[in-house]
Amino acid sequence: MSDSSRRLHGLEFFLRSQQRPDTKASGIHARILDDVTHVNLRGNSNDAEFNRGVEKVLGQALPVEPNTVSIRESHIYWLGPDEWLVVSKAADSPGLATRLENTLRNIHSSVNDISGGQVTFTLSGENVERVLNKACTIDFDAGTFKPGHCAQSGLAKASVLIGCIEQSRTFELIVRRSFADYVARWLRHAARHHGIEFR
Amino acid sequence: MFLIQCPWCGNRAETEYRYGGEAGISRPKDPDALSDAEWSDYLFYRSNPRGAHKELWNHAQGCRRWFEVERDTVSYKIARSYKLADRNSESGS
Amino acid sequence: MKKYSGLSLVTGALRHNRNWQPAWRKPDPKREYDAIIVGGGGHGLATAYYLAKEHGVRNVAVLEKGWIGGGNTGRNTTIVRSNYLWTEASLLYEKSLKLWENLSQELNYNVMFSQRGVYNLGHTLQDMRDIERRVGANRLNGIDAEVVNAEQVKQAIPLINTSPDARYPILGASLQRRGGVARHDAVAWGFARAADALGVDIIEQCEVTAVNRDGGQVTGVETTRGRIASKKIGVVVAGNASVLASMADLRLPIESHPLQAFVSEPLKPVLDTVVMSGAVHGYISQSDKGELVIGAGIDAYLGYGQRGSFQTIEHTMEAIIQLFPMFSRVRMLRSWGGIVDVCPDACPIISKTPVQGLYFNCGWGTGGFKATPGSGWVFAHTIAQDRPHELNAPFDLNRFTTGALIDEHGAAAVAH
Amino acid sequence: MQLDRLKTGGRIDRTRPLNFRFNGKTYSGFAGDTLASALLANDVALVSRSFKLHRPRGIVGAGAEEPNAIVQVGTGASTLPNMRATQVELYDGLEARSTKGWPNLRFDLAALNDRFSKVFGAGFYYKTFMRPKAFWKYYERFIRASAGFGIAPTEPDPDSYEHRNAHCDVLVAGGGPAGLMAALVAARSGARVIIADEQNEFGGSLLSGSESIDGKPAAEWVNAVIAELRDRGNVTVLTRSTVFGYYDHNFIAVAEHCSDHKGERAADGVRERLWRVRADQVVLAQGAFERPLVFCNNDRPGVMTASAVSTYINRYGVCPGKRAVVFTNNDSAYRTALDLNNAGIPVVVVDCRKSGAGSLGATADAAGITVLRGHIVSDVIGRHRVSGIRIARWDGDTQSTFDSTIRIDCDLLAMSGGWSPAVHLHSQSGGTNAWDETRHCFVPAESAQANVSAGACNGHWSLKACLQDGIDAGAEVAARCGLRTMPVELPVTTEGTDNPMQALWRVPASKDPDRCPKQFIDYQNDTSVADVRLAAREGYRNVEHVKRYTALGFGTDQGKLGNINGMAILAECLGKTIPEVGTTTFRPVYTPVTFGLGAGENVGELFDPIRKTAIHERHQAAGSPFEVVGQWHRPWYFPQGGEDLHAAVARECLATRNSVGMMDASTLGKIDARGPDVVEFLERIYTHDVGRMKVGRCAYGIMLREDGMLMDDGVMARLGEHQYYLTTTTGGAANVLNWLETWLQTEWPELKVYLTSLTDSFSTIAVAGPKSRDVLQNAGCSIDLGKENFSFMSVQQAVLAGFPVQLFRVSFSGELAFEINIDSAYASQMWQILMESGKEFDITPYGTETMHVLRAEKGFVIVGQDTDGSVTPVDLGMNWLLSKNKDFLGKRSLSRQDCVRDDRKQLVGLLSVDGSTVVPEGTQLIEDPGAPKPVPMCGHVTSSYFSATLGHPIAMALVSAGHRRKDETIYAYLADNLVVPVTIVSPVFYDAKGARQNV
Repeated sequence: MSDSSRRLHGLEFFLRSQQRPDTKASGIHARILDDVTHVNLRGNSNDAEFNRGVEKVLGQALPVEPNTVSIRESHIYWLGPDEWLVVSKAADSPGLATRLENTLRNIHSSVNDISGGQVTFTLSGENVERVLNKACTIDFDAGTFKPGHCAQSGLAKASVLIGCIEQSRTFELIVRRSFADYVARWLRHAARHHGIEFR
Repeated sequence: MFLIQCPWCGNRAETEYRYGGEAGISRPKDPDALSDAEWSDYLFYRSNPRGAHKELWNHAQGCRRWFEVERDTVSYKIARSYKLADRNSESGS
Repeated sequence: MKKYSGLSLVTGALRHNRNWQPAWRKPDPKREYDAIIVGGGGHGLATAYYLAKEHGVRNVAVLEKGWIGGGNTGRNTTIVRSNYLWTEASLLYEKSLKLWENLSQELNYNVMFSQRGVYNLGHTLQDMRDIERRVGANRLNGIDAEVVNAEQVKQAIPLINTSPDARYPILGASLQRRGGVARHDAVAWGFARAADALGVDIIEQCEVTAVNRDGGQVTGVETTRGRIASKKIGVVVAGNASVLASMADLRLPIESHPLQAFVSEPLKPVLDTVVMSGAVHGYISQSDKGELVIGAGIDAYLGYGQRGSFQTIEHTMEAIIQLFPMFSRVRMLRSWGGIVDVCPDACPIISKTPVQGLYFNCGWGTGGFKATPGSGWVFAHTIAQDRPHELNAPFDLNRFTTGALIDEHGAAAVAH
Repeated sequence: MQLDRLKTGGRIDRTRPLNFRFNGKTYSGFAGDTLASALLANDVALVSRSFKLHRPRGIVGAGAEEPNAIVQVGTGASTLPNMRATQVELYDGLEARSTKGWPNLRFDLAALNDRFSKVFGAGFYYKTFMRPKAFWKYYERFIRASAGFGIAPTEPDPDSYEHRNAHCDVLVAGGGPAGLMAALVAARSGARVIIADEQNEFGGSLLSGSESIDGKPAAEWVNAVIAELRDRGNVTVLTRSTVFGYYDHNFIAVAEHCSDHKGERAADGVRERLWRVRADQVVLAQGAFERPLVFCNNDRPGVMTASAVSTYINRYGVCPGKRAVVFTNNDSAYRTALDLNNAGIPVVVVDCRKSGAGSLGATADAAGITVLRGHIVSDVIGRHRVSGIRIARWDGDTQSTFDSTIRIDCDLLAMSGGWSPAVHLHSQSGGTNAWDETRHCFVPAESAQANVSAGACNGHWSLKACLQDGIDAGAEVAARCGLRTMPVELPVTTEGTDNPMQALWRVPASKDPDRCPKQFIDYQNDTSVADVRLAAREGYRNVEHVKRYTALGFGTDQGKLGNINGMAILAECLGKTIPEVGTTTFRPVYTPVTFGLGAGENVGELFDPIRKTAIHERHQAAGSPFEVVGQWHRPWYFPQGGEDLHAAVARECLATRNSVGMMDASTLGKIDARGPDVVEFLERIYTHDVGRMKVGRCAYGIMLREDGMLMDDGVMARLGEHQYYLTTTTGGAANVLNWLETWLQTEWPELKVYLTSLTDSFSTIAVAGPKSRDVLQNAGCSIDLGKENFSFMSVQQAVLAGFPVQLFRVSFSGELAFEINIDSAYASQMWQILMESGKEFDITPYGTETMHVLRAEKGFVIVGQDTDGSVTPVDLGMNWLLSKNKDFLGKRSLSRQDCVRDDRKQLVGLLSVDGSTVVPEGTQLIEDPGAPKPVPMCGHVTSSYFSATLGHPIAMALVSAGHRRKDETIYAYLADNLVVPVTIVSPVFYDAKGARQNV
């Protein structure tokens, strides 16, 4: 049952079905990440105890500035005044939610491992902003949307979370699992003139 | 397409928001104490003004917070938007 | 009233068209009237006409703040049908449809009522359940209606996309053959001309600024053209209903929203009927001038601006292309917006009010045009008799207190 | 042979000849031509017929204002209706034709209409076609057939469109002298600038003239400016891009035409791109439109606006005639006279002003051009082409008539009635306009949004003034953006002095306006002075009434050419001033845009997302058709062999009842609710006593809207003292979460509760049937599934087949059943494992249809199918769910007068008396089949199936007072007036005791 114990992001079929693009024309590289842990965290960031607890487990502080993502071992996205998304690829990340929950047991907070419910793309290539701006109203101007910047918005007809995670204009695009197939198809279509390759 | 300022996320396009109707319609504390007429006033009747209007918007595709907006229903100009917590203060922008 | 006819056109031509009389006079307001209708849209003018014709109340003034027919009457997509779900609604709209069928002759003004049929498409199993339910109700109410399948839809509308692979495939539709479209401006002008001929004063550029009361009884209105007295005032001002209500210290269960529409450039005939789809949110017909007339969705926010947001137009274009992929290359010529007065149950209020002598006719939302003659007919009865006709009795304000709503949109499909 | 092509000049590329066809005939032009300029070069004067009277028409203008040259371009799927020849760039092989005129353009039978034009006056159709009533549909068929211009394609659009959202500090609409200057100033100040121009190259009016800037030809200056703008990193330069819409909060829509100039189809890339721009500031610089003069037969082919003539000469190297007359009431047309003269065309100027022109007048005299001052053109001779005109001396009295006229032979008449700023976008944005008495035009007054008008579009005619206005506008908007503006100096131009224009709205004729030959105001719709006068005579006096009654300005040019003349002439015959009459509304769009542009890429499969469960691919592989439920695709049934829906469903039902079935229930909404106040919170939302639930227990719960109507239902589980797991209907998931959040945030912020959606994170597999327990055991389950340890309506954590899962012992089928909630990342594997573990019991996957039948046999409702927005829980017989001990949302409404009526429609079961008819869902129910119409209805069928388990049809219905009418017979009204009797029974058809699920 080794194979069937692998985590599936749901786009395996989509990846198999894509015809190989001639890579020279691939202006955009889209990677669909495997085995990423997503933890949805809610709590009161004015509560020092809560912050301490979180920092103890995550090793990094929660971003309290809207539209920002703290990029360290984990990517911690600000989702709202009392809500964060922790995205981690660390080996021990599957236990993250439990560790957080145990630490925050006596504090009014909410921890949910939603890894199975989200799909993470990384998008890179010089035309990424252009493609995103076809169907997203966020201003991705390099001057304003720098690494550490993120935004929740709409991409075409799906709700998405987009973060700039590297100087090299690399973006993390996070969507709900049931919309991932749609978003992947949209990307494939919208970026066709730039050439897009999914991995 | 409106440009609405979310008190947390800043200026965003209207398409990110959900309109929530007239602000300040609070649920009666003791519904059973109300007559059918009073209850229906809470349920259905709205001021629907031509001009200045305080209304609720929710940043549905963003931080999912509800907040209040003062908007002119004719010019559609937005005077200010603010957190529900700041309802009675003059803060917000 | 000089009769219109083919012959009158010829004699007119021989006289270089100098013999034509004004379709309606431009009188100055009198001091007092037996009844005042506030609002010179189709509904208001129809009300005045039927007051004079059916109830002999001829000392009537219609007060219009701008130009008659300039509100939603001149801004809608002119669809006329009566295939509503609930009996209360369908009987009211059917009364209207019956009046439409003789309106040109009755008014001696060609309102170009064109019964080219109305298709309401079904895209999901629940849509089809609702269609089955609505059509059955219509037939039992003596209203023509049928359920048709996708093939029949394709036959009637060759260009429509009935592919099963469509994002929202067409499973079938309801069809009302007696439904259709009309020339919206002509409806206002026709009623104005006919009402004027019966003695009704149509007073344009006359905005009501206050409603005068003596205790619980209305006594008249203040206007930009002076004070006008009357013991009966019928208010039928669509999107501005709440504004007028507040002048009489009344509140209404109504919200005013922008509703947009647009037309394409004129094309040779490509669409012979009216197509409506709830699931993909679009409705479309082709006018006699050749323009595709398309209704967009309602904007969510309150709006008196007679304009809406562009993304609403975009969504409608997507919907139209879903149904008619070839219209992708057709161009939008003009778009505009109206102010629709929306009730919680998507049904109108045609009612007396707590103020004696003050009557309101509003809340037609997106569906008012089709009701124009019927609305005027029952409202005239309500004003003249000081009690509602049985057709509009269910549309009393009181229903919001008792809870006896006639929930047209509540009855619409909900995905499960 | 391009007869009218000048030997030299123009911005066309004479080294690149292009062939094209018009009305079946082949012609040639050059790269850089428009279809219009190429047709004129080939001496094609007659290009179309008018809408109503079918009068022969030629090209009048040179741009967006063109009302006559409306042609069909391209063929087959890529054909384009209603294209303005003046805006169609020529490409090799272009195929165009006029769509008016039968049997052909030159001999058009419908031209008879013109003979009877007085019968077909304004609004004639309102006055006739009424009798006999039945004939209207025939009249109308004829009217429709003769209406319309273009022909819509009949095949799907082969091209694609896209959107681009953009943000900038300054958007400049229009790339003429003013726009370029504004953009330059703003750009140098460091602003993010987007400059868009509808033409294929920048320069605007400069492209049509022969002015020089800084001592060099204007074109060189334009190139220099564009070069600098392109070099700067902060400027987006867009050609062939029309700013067509100005919406609220400075949202601007721009249509970029990417491929129409290259060929019929967008070979690669997209055909059009919609720029959705959010601009901090906007500079409006779209220039002005020259007005025609309104004289008799002013619509004859060969009558053009003066600026158009200059454009064809200077930009395209084409002269539209051999002998020309220029008729004007202002100075600008003298430039056209000089252009004609320089091109070697004999020209006479007819100027209505006794004084004639200023310095340009002197120049004309010096050039030896005959200028007839104080004269007017009274009539035009020639039908398919101007052959001459009649002129008369005029003393300035607009009401005068005369008969002594002189004939001048000519084949080209260039006219200028003055200029109208293109205030369209300014007006769209909510700005007001003011009538300028000296310039005789509407100019922008108050702005309603953050914009500035500049140049001709702000009422400035001279090049110098436009450049200066552009500089000022650029500085103004840069400053508003908080930028320090860099000084830009005014380029050097040569300026003369102009004499004031003389207002001449309707040119006097030999007869009075009602009897003289037609004087056209709106060419396309054949609206003449007589029509406007008729409208006014009949009481259609408001400018909007006149517009709608005469169709003035309703053409595809939206009145760009004729509207101001029309309003002025209306003012004249009403004895009002023009500002009193006012303008009609300037509606979006500035020029027409395709539906495809608006839809962009949201077409086909991308029209709306298809939401898929984690197990979707397996269902697809199993050959299941999908049911569309909201955005979700759910497996409908799993046909085997050639099974149809009914066969498959019957098999699936029996398998589940007798052994075990399995379904993908992942689309159910799932919400984690926790916090110290979660019980209090849920008590207010749900109708039952939530707090009484023990940890580890499940309960069925419903929530109501505040009006008391059922909103949603689902199973909730209490996972901890302060933690609940809520499930919702598939369609309700988003609404419910939003509903809960709304109450928490807006009404009860004091409650400490956090909500998190888990809908996508966990997938749900329902295993139902007597053998379901065995299947789970086979798969290897970490907990004892026996009744004692794991009783009905309870929840437990477990490890199933090695995967952590949450096991619910709930049942929507009435059988022993388990709902397995598993991390979606493993759901697909789990499905496969269960299929294998269930093999020995012949485990049967089933879809939504079987699920519906199984639950109907048990009388379970489906919100949205058995209910609509008008059903209370009492109607459904759910009183047992309504707590007496607390308030909850909607409770108060249930005691309203109408909600306590005892004849409300209530949920019941139905059995068809014949035991065989499956009554269609939605069928209406009646008491008396014999009743006359309107027949009173007592309810309708909400669910109806053939129950394979029971061997007969079953149905659920909402029936008036149904709860107290058990065993009564009513009638189902089928299509074709067929009526079948049905008996009212309990909605629970199977295992009423509920024994089977509780084992």
